[in-house]
Amino acid sequence: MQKIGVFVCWCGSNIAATVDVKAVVDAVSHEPGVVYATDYQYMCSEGGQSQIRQAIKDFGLTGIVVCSCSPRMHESTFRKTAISAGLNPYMVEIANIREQCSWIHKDREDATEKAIILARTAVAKLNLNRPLTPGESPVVKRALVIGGGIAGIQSALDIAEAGYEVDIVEKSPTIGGKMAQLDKTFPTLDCAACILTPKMVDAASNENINLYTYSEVEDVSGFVGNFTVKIRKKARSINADICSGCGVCTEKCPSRKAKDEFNMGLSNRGAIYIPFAQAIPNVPVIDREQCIKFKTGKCGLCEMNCPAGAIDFKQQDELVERQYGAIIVATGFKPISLENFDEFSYSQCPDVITSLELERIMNAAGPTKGKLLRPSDNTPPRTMVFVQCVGSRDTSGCGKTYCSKICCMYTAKHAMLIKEKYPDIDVHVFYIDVRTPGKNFDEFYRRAVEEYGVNYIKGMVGKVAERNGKLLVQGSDLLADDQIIIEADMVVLATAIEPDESARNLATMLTASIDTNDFFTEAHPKLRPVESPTAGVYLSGVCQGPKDIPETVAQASAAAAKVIGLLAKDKLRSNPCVASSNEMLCNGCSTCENVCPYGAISYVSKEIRSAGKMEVRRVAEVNEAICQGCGACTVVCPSGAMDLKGFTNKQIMAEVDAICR
Amino acid sequence: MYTAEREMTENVLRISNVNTRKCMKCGKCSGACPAFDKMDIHPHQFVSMVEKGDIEGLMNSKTLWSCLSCFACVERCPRNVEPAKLIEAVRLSVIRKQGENRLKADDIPVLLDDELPQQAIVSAFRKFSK
Amino acid sequence: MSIEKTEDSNFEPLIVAFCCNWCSYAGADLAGTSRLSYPANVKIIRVPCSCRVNPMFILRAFQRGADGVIICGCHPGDCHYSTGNYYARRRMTLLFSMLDYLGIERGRTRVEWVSAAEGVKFSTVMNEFSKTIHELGENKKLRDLRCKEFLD
Amino acid sequence: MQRIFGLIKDRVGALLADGTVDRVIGWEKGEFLYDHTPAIFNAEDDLVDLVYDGFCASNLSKYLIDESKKDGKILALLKPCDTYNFNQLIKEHRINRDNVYVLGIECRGMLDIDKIRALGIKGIEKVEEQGDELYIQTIYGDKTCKRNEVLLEKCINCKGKEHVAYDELVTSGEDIPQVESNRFEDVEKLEAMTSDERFAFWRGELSKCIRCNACRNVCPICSCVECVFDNKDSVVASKANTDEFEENLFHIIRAFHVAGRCTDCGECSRVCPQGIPLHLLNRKIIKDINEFYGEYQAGQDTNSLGPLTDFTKEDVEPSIITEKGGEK
Repeated sequence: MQKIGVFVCWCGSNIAATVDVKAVVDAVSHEPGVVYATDYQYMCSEGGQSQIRQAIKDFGLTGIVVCSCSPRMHESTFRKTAISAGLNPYMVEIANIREQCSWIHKDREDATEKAIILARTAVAKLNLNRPLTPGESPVVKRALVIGGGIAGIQSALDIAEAGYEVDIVEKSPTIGGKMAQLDKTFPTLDCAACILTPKMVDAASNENINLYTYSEVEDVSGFVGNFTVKIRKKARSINADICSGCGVCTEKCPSRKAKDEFNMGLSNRGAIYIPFAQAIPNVPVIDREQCIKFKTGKCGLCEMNCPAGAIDFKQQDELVERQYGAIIVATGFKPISLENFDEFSYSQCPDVITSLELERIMNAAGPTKGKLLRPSDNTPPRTMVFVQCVGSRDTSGCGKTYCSKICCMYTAKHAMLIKEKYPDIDVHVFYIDVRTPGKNFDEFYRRAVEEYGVNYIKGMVGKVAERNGKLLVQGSDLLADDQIIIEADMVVLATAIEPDESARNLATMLTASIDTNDFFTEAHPKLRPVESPTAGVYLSGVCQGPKDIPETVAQASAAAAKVIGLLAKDKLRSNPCVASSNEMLCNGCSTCENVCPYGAISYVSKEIRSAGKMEVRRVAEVNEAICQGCGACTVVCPSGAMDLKGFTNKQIMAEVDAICR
Repeated sequence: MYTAEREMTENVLRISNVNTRKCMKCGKCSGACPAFDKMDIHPHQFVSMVEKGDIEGLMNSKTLWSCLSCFACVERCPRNVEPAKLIEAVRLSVIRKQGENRLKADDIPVLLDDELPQQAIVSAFRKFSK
Repeated sequence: MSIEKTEDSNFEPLIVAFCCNWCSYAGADLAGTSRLSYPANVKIIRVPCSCRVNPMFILRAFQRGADGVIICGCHPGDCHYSTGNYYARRRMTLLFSMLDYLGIERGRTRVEWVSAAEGVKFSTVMNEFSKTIHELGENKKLRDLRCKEFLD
Repeated sequence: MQRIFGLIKDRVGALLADGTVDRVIGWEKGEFLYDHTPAIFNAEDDLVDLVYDGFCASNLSKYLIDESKKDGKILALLKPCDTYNFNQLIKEHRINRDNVYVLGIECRGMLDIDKIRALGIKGIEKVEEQGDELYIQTIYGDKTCKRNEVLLEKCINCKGKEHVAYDELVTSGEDIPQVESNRFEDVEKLEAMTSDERFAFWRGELSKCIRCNACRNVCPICSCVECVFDNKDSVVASKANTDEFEENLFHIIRAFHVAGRCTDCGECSRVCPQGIPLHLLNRKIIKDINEFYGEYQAGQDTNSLGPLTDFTKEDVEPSIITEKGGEK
């Protein structure tokens, strides 16, 4: 039989005002198992806690019941008190006689009687408590970063800096992500490549970082501290070790029809190509749909001309399986498709382009070698119109309901760069609101207006139509309460951004929660923005929500700090109130396995002695590190073999009996 | 206090089933409106006027009858505000005040002329048949 | 039984509430901190998730003298364990249908989804439920379903 | 029934002889002509005791749980309704599939001896089955009756003549008329009653229970390694009749343990010595599952998720019961 001490708190007057504390102490002292009962003004105070410690020593208590405020307030406090007095922290039960009794019942007699019943229930439960020790699971000292953009690279660099091994998995042939496609970056107008490529080179040369480019995550299993991930290294058809990156093959390749994804389809590329000059790793890849050798078996010019003989048409995909302690999602974003926005006739007129396409046109390594030319006839434009919020802040279902956050700034950047290089071009910007909420952001936008004379029009474009080579942009000018038509040479749409298409099934693989816009949901929007509710999964960059490069880098380092904090531990303590199966009663029927949301239950065949002889039986086994203790399995188990520590069937039945006695 | 104006606004909102508060004042409706120049009050102003309760102003405006009911503003509005329906509702309020002056179906052929686009005929019929 | 159960109006129903730790228990706490009142005869048992409530607990409560049992959980979709309340929803629907089939008054059992922010809803639900049980009177049927005599 | 029995006997004999199976589970004569009991035949010449006629209602799939654990292959004679239980037990990994050779045997519907007696036919010595006619020799002379008049409750509501699991089928080729019936008729009748009438009905029925556990011991699904009612430190069990809980609510708890897994094979009602219509409890849950979550027949396949271990985001709310209206 247990030796239980009951400590009833006054909580100043919060409890004592409507509950006769002395009566509770008196009533509960007759309960079976109770050897000591007392009350005190503030149980959670130092004085109260020392009283508990003293009582544990004096009476050799095996368990304590504290009748006080909600366990969600001070359960951890009283568990620490128990530990300091040498008592197992899970031999502590709390009776909530404040939020669920004294504060809601005005009648003193009712409140006291209910407090007695609640105290009796807690004692009944404690009688059946058993000491529990939190389980421990090892931590694999390696992190995985999914996505090789600036977010992934920054996180990887920080983790490698702390001395831990990091793998970056990037699905395109090179790391660098969207930032590599940009020309200049706001608000400082420094060139994207200049600040990105050094970090890419660091990532490639850092001995703690392994790059898996042209690879995708295929399967994730396991749990925090011990993830098992299968990575598919897609076949480049080039032996990366021998290839020197000279690029001769890319020039010799006859198949020129493929659209260059890096240049947003504004120029073509060969079937064998290196995405851009500073690509890391600087190894080409063969696009098997375009390659004549793969389609018809003829050609093979690249193989003939390759000085190093690195071309290998027989190369197959490779499946790699590795263990990780933590996973950072850095899958980034892409502009939305504009098929629902025919009013801008994006697909009909080549001169109506998205901002990312404009980045490539203005980029020195871009299709026009940096000269601002109209894609239709390669002539310099005289008038340009920028349209903001295309597809953003749209609840009509065609676009996205949220504000994409970065368009106002990059449009101001574009306008300023164009006016600086070609002062005689008229630049108009149709805007709803200009949102510049950052350090030096608004000053940057005002420079575009005041120094460079960009014409900002408060209003929206209703229609863009092509008439004899010119684009007629019809829009409203709300301040002038007028409808204006601008004859433009080029129209740039500030398109909304959405998460990368790989986000949805990656979330299911990681059992990480994801919202209706496919952004990963953070554990807490304000207090835990870089963690996913799924333990061990961290979020870095736009996969968690629209953000610009400064914020992405900040979040990348934050996620890295969290991962370093996790990898620094050798062991992870897990919640001890988890399910456990009694192998003598288990039918091995897999019903519990079907309802477990975390896949924590697996089946093994075990030698069991039953009815005098040894018998091999299929029994359930709970992985205590993954199980979160929800209890779904305990109810579907007909024989009661599966039970939940801390909330066992007998404990809850005892509570029900104590209440209904 | 519950003035007649308040009641009329309630009426317009009920008939049109439009929630004027959803409008974010982007002006795309005015940008897309083909009859913009013939209007004294422009589409983006319908919504704010109804919001303010100034139905009177809309009733006496030229816009009420120059709106083609082509629904371009409804099609292009990013917030599903449907400004054209407000015009229809205000038209109803006007017609209900004036009493009966229906246009019979068989009166129409004589009023037609060939250049009128199909859409204009439909919206004319709807306008005058109320 | 501590207090004598009498037939007339001052009958005090005994209600057992199973509240899930993450949402409805927190909702109950919020009702407390906002000093909203509901009858004292509602006693709350904390369970990790609404899917932890085994029909046996509910039948035990009724058989041991409870007059009403209410199960509170997170709103479907918000469950801390992602799918717990979906299973609970199915199981409770079948259980309530079975109890009704056996002739137990339909109002005696109830499921309510209460989030951690819905203190007001928690107290209104408890007040409503307590009133319904008060109207239904004392639970005799489930106490003696198999015994021959009937506690008239 | 004679023709099919002959075919079965030959086929079983052949399979035993050529070693595909080591032993056979079937039925042998019981003490009376109507209570054939399951039996295991290890050699060909034991087959002389094998019988198969209108009184082999018992469901052999339950025995396969233990039998399939032993080494060697066992041939099981399974009627169509038994194969549903067989599938359900395969799904729950209780039967080792490769140790069982399922011989699906044709079934015209099994007879209920009480119904025969209720027709006033006493002193039965022999029953001859010719298609739909029964020629019964009694000490008071020969009597005849229609087969469909004396079918077991579970055969009136037969779930269909196709086997859902078999390695080989033995059929006589005759077409067997499918008895038209509304399986949920009795459940609907009960549902139509007022709650007090229903309570009186169930109190009357369940208080007849003498806790002989026949229903639990015959139910193929209710076959836990150690049943919660036998396990002394489970929350429920109490051998001595000290605690009303177990007494009152044994049936509801058992109904819930098999909910979503019960194939409605009707054995529990057939074997109940007190004649309690226990199948009406399970059938009510099946009717609810069909109504709320879509048609589901346990044992139809061996991989689908049972209704209580599955969910959809759009399931009905439990309040659908409490607001069903009608008398409280």
